[in-house]
Amino acid sequence: MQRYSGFGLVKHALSHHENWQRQWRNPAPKKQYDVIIVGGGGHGLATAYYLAKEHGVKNIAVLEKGWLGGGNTARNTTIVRSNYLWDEAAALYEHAMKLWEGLSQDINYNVMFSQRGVLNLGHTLQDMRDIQRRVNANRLNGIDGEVLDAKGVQEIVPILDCSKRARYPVLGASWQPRAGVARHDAVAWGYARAADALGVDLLQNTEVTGFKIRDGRVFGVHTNRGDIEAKTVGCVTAGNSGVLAKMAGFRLPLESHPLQALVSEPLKPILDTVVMSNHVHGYISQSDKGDLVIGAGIDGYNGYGQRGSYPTVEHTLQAIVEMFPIFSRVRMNRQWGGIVDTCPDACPILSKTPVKGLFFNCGWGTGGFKATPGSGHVFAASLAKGEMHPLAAPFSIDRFHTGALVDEHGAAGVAH
Amino acid sequence: MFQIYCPYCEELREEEEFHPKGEAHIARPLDPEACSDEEWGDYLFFRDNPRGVHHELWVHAVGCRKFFNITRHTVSYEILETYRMGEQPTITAESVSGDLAGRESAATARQEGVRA
Amino acid sequence: MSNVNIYDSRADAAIPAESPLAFSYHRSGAPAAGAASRVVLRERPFLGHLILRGGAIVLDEAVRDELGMNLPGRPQGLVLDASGERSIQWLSPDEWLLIVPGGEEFALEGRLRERLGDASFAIVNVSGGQTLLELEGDAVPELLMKSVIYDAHPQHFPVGKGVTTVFAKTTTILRRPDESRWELVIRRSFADYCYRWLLDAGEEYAIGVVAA
Amino acid sequence: MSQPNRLVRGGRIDRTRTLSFTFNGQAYQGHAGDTLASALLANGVDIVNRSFKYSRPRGIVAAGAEEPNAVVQLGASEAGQVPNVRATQQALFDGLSARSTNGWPNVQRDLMGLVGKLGGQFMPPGFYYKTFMAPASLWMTYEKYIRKSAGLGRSPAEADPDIYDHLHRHCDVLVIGAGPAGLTAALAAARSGARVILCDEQEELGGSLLDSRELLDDESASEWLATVVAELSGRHNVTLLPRTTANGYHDHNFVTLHERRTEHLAETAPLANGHRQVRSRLHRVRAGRVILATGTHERPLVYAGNDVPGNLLAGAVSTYIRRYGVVPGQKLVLSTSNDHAYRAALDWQEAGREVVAIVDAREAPDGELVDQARSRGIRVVTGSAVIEAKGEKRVTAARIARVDLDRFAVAGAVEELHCDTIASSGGYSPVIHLASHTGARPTWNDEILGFEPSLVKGVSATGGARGTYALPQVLADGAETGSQAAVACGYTAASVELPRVDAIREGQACALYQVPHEKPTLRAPKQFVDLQNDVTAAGIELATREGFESIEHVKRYTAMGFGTDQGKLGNINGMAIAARCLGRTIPEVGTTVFRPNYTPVTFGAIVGRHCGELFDPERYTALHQWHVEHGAEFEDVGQWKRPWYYPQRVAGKLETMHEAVARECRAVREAVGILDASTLGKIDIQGPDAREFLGRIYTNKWEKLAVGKCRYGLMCKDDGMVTDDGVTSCLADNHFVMTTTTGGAAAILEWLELWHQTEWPELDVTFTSVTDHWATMTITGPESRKLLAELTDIDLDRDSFKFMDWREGKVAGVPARVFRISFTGELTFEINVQAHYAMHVWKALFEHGEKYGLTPYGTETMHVLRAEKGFIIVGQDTDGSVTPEDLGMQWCVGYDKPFSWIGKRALTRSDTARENRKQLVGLKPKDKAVVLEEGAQIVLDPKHPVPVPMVGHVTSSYYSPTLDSGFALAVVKGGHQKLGETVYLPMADGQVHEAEIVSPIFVDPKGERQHV
Repeated sequence: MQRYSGFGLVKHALSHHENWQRQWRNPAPKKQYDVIIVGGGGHGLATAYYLAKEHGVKNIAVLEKGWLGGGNTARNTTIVRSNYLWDEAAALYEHAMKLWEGLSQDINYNVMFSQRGVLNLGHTLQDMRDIQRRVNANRLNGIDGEVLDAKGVQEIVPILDCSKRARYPVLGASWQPRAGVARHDAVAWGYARAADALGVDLLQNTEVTGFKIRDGRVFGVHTNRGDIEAKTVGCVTAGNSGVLAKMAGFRLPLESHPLQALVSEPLKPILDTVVMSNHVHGYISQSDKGDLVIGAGIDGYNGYGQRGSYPTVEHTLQAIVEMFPIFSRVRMNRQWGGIVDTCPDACPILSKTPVKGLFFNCGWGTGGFKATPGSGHVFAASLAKGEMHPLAAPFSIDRFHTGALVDEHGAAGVAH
Repeated sequence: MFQIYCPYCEELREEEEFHPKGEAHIARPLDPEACSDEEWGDYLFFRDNPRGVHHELWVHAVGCRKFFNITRHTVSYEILETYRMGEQPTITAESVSGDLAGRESAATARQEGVRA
Repeated sequence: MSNVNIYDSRADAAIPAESPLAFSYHRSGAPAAGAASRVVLRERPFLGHLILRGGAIVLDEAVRDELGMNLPGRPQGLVLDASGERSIQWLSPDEWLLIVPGGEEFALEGRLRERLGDASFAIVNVSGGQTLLELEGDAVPELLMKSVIYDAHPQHFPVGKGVTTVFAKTTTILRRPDESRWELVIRRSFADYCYRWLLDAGEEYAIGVVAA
Repeated sequence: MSQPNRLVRGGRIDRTRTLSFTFNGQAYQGHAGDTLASALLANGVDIVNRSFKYSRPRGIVAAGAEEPNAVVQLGASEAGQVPNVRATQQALFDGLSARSTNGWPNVQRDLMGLVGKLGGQFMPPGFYYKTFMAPASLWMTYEKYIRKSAGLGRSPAEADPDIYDHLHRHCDVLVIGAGPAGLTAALAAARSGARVILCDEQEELGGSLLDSRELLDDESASEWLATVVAELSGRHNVTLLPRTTANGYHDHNFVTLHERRTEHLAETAPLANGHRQVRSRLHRVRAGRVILATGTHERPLVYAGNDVPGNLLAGAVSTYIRRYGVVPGQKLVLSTSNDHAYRAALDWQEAGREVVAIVDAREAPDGELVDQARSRGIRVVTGSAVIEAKGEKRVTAARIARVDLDRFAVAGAVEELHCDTIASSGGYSPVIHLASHTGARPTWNDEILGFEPSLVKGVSATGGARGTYALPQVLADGAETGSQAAVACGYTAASVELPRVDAIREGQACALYQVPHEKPTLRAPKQFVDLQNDVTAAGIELATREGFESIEHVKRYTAMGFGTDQGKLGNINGMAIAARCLGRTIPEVGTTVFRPNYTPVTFGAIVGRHCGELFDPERYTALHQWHVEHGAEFEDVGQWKRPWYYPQRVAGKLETMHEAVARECRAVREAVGILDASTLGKIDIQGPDAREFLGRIYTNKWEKLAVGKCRYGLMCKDDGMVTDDGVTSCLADNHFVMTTTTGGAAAILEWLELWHQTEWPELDVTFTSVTDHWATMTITGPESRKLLAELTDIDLDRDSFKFMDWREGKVAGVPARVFRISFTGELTFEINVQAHYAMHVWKALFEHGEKYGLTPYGTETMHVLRAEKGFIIVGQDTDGSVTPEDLGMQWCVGYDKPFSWIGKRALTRSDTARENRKQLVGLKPKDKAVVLEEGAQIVLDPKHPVPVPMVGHVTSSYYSPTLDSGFALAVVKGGHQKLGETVYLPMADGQVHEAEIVSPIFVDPKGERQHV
């Protein structure tokens, strides 16, 4: 792998950029791999990378039906944080956070991880109770965070309307300084390049059309480019998990919903942190390019159309202008939608399945992007060992039968 | 944004008057005590979640307050029919597999379009 | 249906009653209607509002006998009696809204109950929980376009129609009792919000209010 | 002041109205009818901005929505600032003030330009992914500088003084675009009687007719246009919306139209007839049929130096001359791949300026316009193209050469033509944005060299939007499409007589996107594809070399198409370049799908009236005015405003919440307090099966509840988790009234309907909300009976009106239902009256209550009092993961009810039946002065290293004036078995509180006080 550096850039510039190498190969599929990862998004590519790097698995393929990083990796609002309420979720997200903190250097690709801090606003007394509960839990779990009152919030975000005039005045917030945003596409590309350099075959335009299963054990997949064999198959296909599960003959406890986002036109720097409000329902940050990146709520119906309903966007902008009245004359440039696989407890599924050798990593709902490195890391370990990694174990499908849900929206209501 | 034919109001109404309530035809087991934990979990949480023709329960919340069913394509979002509680759909994934298969694959193909 | 509690919750006329908009008049005032007013809003408070539940066939005869009106059997139907003071509106296949002059509702409920006997039905008095606003003026259709998501174009919304729909961020029952008049039935706790909305949205039409 | 480029006559501007404006602080003049862009060009302003990445000087390129460069900051006042206004779409008004968004110290002499010039080579696409990684700690610093140099305009720093609104429109036929096709479409539909909306983004209707050369019925196009517009505006069934952009096409023919109502008048909306008017309005249209008559966008050619000011689209040149009477230069070179663009040269010459040459990439162009040009003596160079524009701040020359399009190479000697303007045209792209907003994938058509829309149900395209370009056909196509749409909506087709138009014969265009240069693309001077994002042909080539083969990867890696113009000019050229680099055809590389919005929309317009005090309804009880007048602080509970506490002025000082609550609590425990409980949800339940239904929906038993009695009930979801609670009373054998939590009222009514309608329709029962009908006043405390007795005819004797009974009677002369239930543990009467009379009763209670010390209390005191009794608040002491058993409320669970009620089965699942679940307990702080923090986590070993195992948390915590101590409710793992044990609560400030696990009932554990 050609190493990237400022010095290298200068060298390439002097040769008119004619000597840059491909960031990844475009190989033909082999007949057989040790492990197949279905899904070439951030999570799938991270899984492949860590499998190759940390578990010495050399013969890996990532099967992507479209283009790498073209699903939710390309469509989210790029927020990274780990201040989850329950021990199990907090441990998983904090694991991811620690990996984020060295990720650019690890994969030699600047993912522009910007630890500019995330505020989760509270507007009601119950919001504040929930915030205190969560921050107290975070602290005892070793996750940074503090509870701010309205004055403290105002100091961090002077342009936020913290007055009592607001319909739902800001009473305070939780503040996680290590949280922030990252450049979403770069995460997929960086992992892809790093995985490719370790020999992983990244097979784009390769769609899985079925599983080869015998005696309850998987031994390969059917694809539009022919059959490919492997004794271990990991599915990391947000937005398609239910479809793949059906191919393998079982159902999942999840539904796929549209989740919308939008951006403003680029503006000069005006907002230096991420601000999220669950109560009035909007969250916002400013990208390095200057766009205000705004996340909307989930539409209540199932939808694979990568678009949702317009009122959802309207409600979100109402919330944004309620919080930031100065943005009223700013203009919305573009909106889009992703497909989020949501579980009843707003927590993911990292699990074995009724089919031996077939593993699923799905159901991240609105929390997928921020977990990318952690998800890939523990899923890789699980695939390598055939047993779920301890951080992944609480997220088994079984919990929907035993009742051991990890209810992240029940109390925290901040599963974004 | 959808425009939904309410089978009770007998006219097309705006989506904002309705609430989606998940997959249709999830019947509560008649004898819950006879269910295993697995069966009960399946009833509570496990869903078909199809990419394609889907039967779902909606309520005309700001309107006649009646629950009813919609058969809708989850990629094109086309509403194929709406029908009252207690009725069965006349259009299903199987019944339209020929007719819709083309439409669905076209719809699936759309996913890979370039986004401006 | 027997074995229910029916109760006249209306007090003697001597007891002061407050309309759901009392606080709103106090706080937001009531701009006077003038020659330039293209919308005039008038509250008709303290009417008798009854919710009637049951099968259409069962209820139709009773309603006709007691009120001299046909029960509107078709969706979105609204029927008024000759005086225009009493109305009955389809809300759902088994639910109607009866509005009568204030004070008539208890006796009417009693007569209907008696006539319906053991049939399957229900009547609920909701008079204290809602109020009726009348809108008149040439800009009413446009004001409605700003406020409700339902198509209130006269071509689509003829006289004799009524719907439950979204009004701004709450709900309303919108009715068209005659050519010149529109009615909104709104819930008490949302009344102030609706009032403020109408004044704000109606400002460009110089909306005037005839306070109750 | 002179406008050097303004023609003496011609155009649709009003020369009698001169308007003054400033740009970058310099004063200029223009005329009514100008856009800011046409006025700037009239004044000879070449540089309007600096580019985003390389800080290169940029001028106006286009005349409409596709303009990438002339993006300015508008506004003289702070509150009137509007970032990123496209000068080509901003009507000029007197006093307009605009600035460039980039350039330091100014756009003319920009220092960053030097950086761009010297450093441009070091900023290939994706350079930031490859750099700024070491040391890791410095990234936040690098980022600060990157952010500073990015962005276009700036946000206002003050709140918006303007207002906005929405109109919910419905129509049969929505026609988008009022050019020739849209006009005849609207006319045909309107004459059939259909309800028609015709909108157009420009200041006036007409589209291409506004600068057309063609004669219609032997008259200028504007005559015909005026006639048609007059007919349309005279029809009742037609709504005409100029200055209105269709921005988003959504499912089932829902279209958002953004109407700019005052942006052409002033930067903030002026008053109209003394009333505020909205600055802009969003029309939310539901249409039976949608007709896209959105026309085309011209594609510029991609050649070296094509971004230097003075490079314009050929069509824009015509528009500025014919519509605005502005010639944007002196000497023109036209580079084209088609006949249509020849109009620019003809117009230029007719304006009295010099056409240096027309450079046509085709070997043998032969259309009528080509002949005209030649016959007028214009030099036409064939088989050639402009390969490079020279100049820095303005074009000084065009380098032209023969080009071999098959081999993508310059095939002959280069000639340098002196000129100050280069117009280019690489063909036309149908404007298909709206058609693809719901995911439909456009298809490439080799004949028109463009993407055609694929249309979903209910949508049609007409005219240029579907690749029909010749005016006679466009007019006919529009009329036919309009007629069909009306017929589809149930109307009868009406006839539309079309004007006679002499068709201009045009020859076949050739496919030309990037023009070859003598040097290979990576070494040639920059050839811009996306001007706003500084994306070059070399950048695209580099991306493909680096393995970005999907067009989506190319776009994301180079940022092509991600600007505020959304790639209207550049996307197809970029695709063509990627295709060439990859050795594929355009359709093989992919397609182009757009997202809303077509052009950016003000947040304010999308928000409409739903902001400020109308952001969300405030729900009030019938007693709200009293609360306001008595100084209540309010708590938001759902949408309700509930009195939180009533601070009194004591010795000239307003009480703190702590003081007020202590006083209110004492009043209840020692005398009598009153609470406005009207917000509790109330559901009237009637029917012979009402009792059966209650038994299925509640956890406890209902079959024996007698008339006149009340009972507390707990509701679960079918996963066994508590979801609501409240008291339900038996009014008659077939008649109950249920109360729900304040926040849960609507959801619980829907929940009851859900079960009734979907699972148990055979049960004869109905549910009706009576929340608003009844006002509820709770008087509670030892003196409450005495107080009530003064006002009621109800027998309040403790033996005839027992705890958990209800009675009917008059209170203060008003018919009332009085419930003897208690949420405080004290003797309590909940008085329910029809809400119209609530104020009367409430005031009467105060008239009589003063002597008993009647004290109004709010939700905070209510919380303290109920917590002292161990009564839960669903949503505070529960969180969706708590069962009735976890709450220790087995007394409220009917294990042996015959029907397996909602939630029962789930209780025996292995995890739900597990011991050591988190269970509700009381916590007594060891230090009674301590009020534990709500949300504090509970641990057994505070010295345990991080992560510290947590066993539960505090759900409710208050100071109790009765106990003179802090106390709390909490959930603790296995708590029911741990009474008496000590737990620890480590806090953020390092303190560790100690507390003892106790029963959650702190006051009157035997419940005697409520029975008195």
